[in-house]
Amino acid sequence: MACRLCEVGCKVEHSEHKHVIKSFKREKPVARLLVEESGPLSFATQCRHCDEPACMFGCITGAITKDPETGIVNLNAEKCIGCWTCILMCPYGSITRTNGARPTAAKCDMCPGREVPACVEACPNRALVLMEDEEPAVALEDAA
Amino acid sequence: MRNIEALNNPFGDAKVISNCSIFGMMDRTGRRFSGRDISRAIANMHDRGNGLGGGLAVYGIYPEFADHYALHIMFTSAQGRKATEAILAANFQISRDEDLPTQPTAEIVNPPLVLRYFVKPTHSRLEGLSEDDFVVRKVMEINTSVEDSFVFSSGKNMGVFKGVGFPEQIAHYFCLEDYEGYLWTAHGRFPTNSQAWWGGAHPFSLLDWTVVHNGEISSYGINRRYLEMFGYHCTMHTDTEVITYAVDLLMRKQGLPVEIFADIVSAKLWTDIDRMDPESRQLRSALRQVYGSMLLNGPFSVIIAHEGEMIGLTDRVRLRPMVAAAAGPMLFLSSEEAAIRLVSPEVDRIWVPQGGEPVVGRLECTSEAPKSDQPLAA
Amino acid sequence: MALACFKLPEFLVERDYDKCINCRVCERQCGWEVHSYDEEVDKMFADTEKCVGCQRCAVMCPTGALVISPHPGRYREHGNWTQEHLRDAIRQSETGGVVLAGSGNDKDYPVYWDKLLLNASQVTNPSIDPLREPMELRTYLGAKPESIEVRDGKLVSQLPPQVQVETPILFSALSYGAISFQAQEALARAAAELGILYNTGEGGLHHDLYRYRGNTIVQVASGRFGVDPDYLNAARIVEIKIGQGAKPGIGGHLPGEKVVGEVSVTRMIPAGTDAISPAPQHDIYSIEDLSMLIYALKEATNYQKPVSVKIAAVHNVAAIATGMVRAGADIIALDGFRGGTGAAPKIIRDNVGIPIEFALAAVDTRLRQEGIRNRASIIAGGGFRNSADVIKAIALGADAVYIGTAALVAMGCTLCQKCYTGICNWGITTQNPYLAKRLNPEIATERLVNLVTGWSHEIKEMLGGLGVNSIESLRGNRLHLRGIGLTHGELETLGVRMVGQ
Amino acid sequence: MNERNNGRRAVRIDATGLYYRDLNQLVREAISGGARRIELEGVMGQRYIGTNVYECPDLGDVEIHIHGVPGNDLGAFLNGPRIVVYGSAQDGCGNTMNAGEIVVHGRAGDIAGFSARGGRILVRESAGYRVGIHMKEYGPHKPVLVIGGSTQDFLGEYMAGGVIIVLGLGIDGPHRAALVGTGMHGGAIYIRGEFDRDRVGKEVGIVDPDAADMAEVEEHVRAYTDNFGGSAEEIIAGPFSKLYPKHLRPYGRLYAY
Repeated sequence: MACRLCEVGCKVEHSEHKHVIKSFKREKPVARLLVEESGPLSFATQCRHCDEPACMFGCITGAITKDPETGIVNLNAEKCIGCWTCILMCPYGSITRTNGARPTAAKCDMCPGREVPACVEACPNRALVLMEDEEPAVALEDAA
Repeated sequence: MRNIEALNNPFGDAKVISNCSIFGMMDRTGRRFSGRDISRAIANMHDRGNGLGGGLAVYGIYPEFADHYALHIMFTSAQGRKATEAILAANFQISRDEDLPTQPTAEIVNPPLVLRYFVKPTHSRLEGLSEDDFVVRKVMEINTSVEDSFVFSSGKNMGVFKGVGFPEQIAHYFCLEDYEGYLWTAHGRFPTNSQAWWGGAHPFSLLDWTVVHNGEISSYGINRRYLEMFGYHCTMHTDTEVITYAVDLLMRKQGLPVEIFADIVSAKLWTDIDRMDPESRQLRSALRQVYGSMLLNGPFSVIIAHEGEMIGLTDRVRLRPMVAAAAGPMLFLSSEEAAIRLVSPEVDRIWVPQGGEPVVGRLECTSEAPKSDQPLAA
Repeated sequence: MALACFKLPEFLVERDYDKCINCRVCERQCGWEVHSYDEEVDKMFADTEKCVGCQRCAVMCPTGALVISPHPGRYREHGNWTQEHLRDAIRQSETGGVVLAGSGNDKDYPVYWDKLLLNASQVTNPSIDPLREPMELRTYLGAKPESIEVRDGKLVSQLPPQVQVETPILFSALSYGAISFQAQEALARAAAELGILYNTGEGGLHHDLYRYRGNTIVQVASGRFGVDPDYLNAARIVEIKIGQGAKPGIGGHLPGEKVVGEVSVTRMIPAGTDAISPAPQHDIYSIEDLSMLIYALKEATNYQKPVSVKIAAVHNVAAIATGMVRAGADIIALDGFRGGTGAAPKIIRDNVGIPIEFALAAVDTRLRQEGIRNRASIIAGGGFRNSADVIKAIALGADAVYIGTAALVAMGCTLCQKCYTGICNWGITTQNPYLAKRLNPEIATERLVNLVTGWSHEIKEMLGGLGVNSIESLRGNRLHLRGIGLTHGELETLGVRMVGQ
Repeated sequence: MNERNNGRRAVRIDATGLYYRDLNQLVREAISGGARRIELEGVMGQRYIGTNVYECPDLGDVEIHIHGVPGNDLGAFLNGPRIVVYGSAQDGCGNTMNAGEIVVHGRAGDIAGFSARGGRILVRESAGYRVGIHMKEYGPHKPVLVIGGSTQDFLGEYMAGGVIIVLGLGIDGPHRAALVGTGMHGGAIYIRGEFDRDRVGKEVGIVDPDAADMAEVEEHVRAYTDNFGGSAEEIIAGPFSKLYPKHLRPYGRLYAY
């Protein structure tokens, strides 16, 4: 419904202060997902954690890796030099840049340490739902 | 009847609501015919009523007592009868009194005792009143102050027969196939309350004026208060009673013709009045200014009858049905066409009167065409 | 619009700028365009005049920076000319129109539910613990015969159609068009989950909702929108709507701007035209006409469905209701003057009709006096706020209750009363797809189910306290009620004794 | 009694003295049993004829011929069959009708075609009050009501769609109906002959029909003359007036928002 509370949640989660007011007032946090809108239609775009991540193949410093266990595509800001190749490569436009003196690329990291990502938790309308990709498919097959 | 209110309105409602089917038929040459056909006709509209009230009025049935007031009185106790008969004896010469003939059936439960008295006012008791007014006064007296007695018919050479049941059952109960009259009206009632009482059925009557009515008058409260200024006691809490008194006040007492009566109770719309020629406008405006409290506002269709005349009238925006038909000397008025066709398959003309415009049938006026019709091929 | 608008704002929007993070959520959530962001000064502003006090922004603000309160700026206080009287007169002076309002009568009339107290068992009979012992709320709606015939241990009589509900709480008529599809779908889904019924109102039945036919009451009202044989036969109950508590005696106009897309398809009228529901049903001008329509509907559904007749609670409701039963109604639905609406002339909403408590008591009493109470079920509606209202209604004589406003509240409604505008920040009374999508039917269903489940549980607790384990032992059992602070006349009409008696 | 009639199974039912519920049940059973032409004799006031058959198969082929005067709500909720009445129809004929045709060789009562959404009603003579009230149309559903004579007041009140054609045949002088089309917000009313334009609702505009309008009128006039006789050409010669709604939203400005 395009309230963009997911963006707010994401910004706070990925801020230094992790406090909704302090983070916004003291920092210029960046959301790792973006709500696209066209008329009444709206949806959040964020990293798909692709099986074959174009961003990872494009990254010249090896800052982007895919966790073989969880499948999550991570971006190591320490290694990122801000060449923006990943941004160009991503077919979903899901990578953004941070603000600050040394901007780096930033993307969805599925909020490590949280049970559900901050964006999902922030969504008041259950438009964002955390689903394990494979398990439901298996469950469906079982049911059938 | 002193306890009339408790009987007719056991729950103390502001108004007793009911709706209905109506039928009227008249031979304008005065030929008398039996109640068989009207009984069939009203029975054909069975579903418009619910068996909690039915009745008929018939004119020309007592030719041998044509100059007597025929009082039909129901009694629910012997004391009531005694008290009423004392009043009658003191005020009238009673030429004959007898039980109304009945043929009891299973459908008719708990009938009251019903007698008829052919009477003439005792002249020394009139005290300057006309005979009619004297009879009205005595009927009102019995109906409001004597226990367990109710006069439900008090005209000359006519009679009302009514009770709780479907109208065809009431007709059968009172052996109406054995009577002959030149004008019959009938009513099948659909009251909302079940504690129906015999006196609460239609037709309502005063002297030889009778009314059968389908509808509910939303202006009842002010109609009633207006009539009360003229000495009418609205004891029945029904809008039909109000219509009956309106007829009595405006047509009998004030002598207004039926067309004017119609223009009072089904008043013309102001937008129509504004477009009339000055003379008509002046008349119609005056009627509304003077008789505004007698506008019967809300759905109704009624058949009003008295000696020699049958009048059909609906409200000004025609919210209740009425079909009229003429077949030779016969004039029919009905809630539904089928009922007419049942008793008179062939008709010369059949039409639906315009709202607020009366259909009038008069004795010996066979050639007069009701003025409000829309001519239609039969 | 007149040159000058003399109206004071009704609500004050206060923003704590220390908390505001300029996330603009409020701006995006307000269909009234109250909030806006000014880039130049990097600040959110509020146009207080536009605020209707629906509290959507305050609820959605992630930092709690917003407080919406009644505006402290007031016309000079006047005992007779209240702020509302002044405001309405000013509105009308500027438009020459009829003042509209949504929701139910908000005036300070006495609420008789709050003057009735329930009984509980002590010592002489045991109360029952519904957590471990059986407690039955199941109710059957429909006409019951005087008696049944049993031969050789087998039922011989055929009962008139009966509709089972698992708890005596039904969702009252909320038409698609007045409310969004999402909202109606949620009602249908919740009804199916709860084993109860929802009511389509007079807006037709959307083809996607035919799957909930087992839980549907379809309405036949004066506009006959969407009424065809399929529609009638999709229902468990067919309801003839004569009147509505919020606006007795008048019809309704669904404004053309709400007749869009699927609403037009479902109502079966062209998009953009007003959907006019005339004040009366033009085939019912009297009681025998009502009977005619009741039996027309029975014919059209082959006598398989109970026919309900819904009326507004008005002065002579008892006599009318007996007439309705005699006319063949299997269910009498009574809607009190606090019943809600999407749009009603405010003057009618606030001044016409009577409270449901009296209407219900009068009708139940009268039907019993007439010996015909069995011939129809009674559903009462009109401003039920909690389970106590419900159980008191059942003790007064209702078989079940209709809840409308309470269901809307479950879905998010805050009674801002602007339903008639087509703008609803909660996505309920709107056809604007941008606004409507914010009502997620899945969430709304859960919330509805929660509400009715919670109420039902409370009813079971109260029944247990009364020492009965089945709802029918309370139905019409007014000895379990006592009145407090009521006049003798009120007690008599309600048919309850005074506390302490 | 069953018989074959033009390859269609015909059934004759004597309705004399039958209660409507029993009569309608017989009709339903006959149609379910495959009858395609039902002859009802001696009908006198029985209600709801044609209402309860909606589930029967192939209703579009079914014809119900009524001899006598059917009762109120003839063809209420009708959904396909053709009903022919050799007599008059009472009040509520075609109430909330959805599809099918009702042909009345006589007059029709009040509210004929009330809330109809489809189908066609042809009335040879005149009709009563509030005829065609709240007729509506949607998509392919477009109800048509043709009245041979005239009607009484409130013709086409609240009309939201469909077509009403009033032919003015056999009436003396102008049409008398007042308050025509009050609240009208859809559809069209064609009136042949003179009428008092001041008595038409304020929401209604009056124009001369154009060629497309007349083509539509002609189609239904021909249906009228096919059923009842008479010269279609003579009738079509008019003069016709077309009444149309000035606004889709007659009450859009009634309220103070």
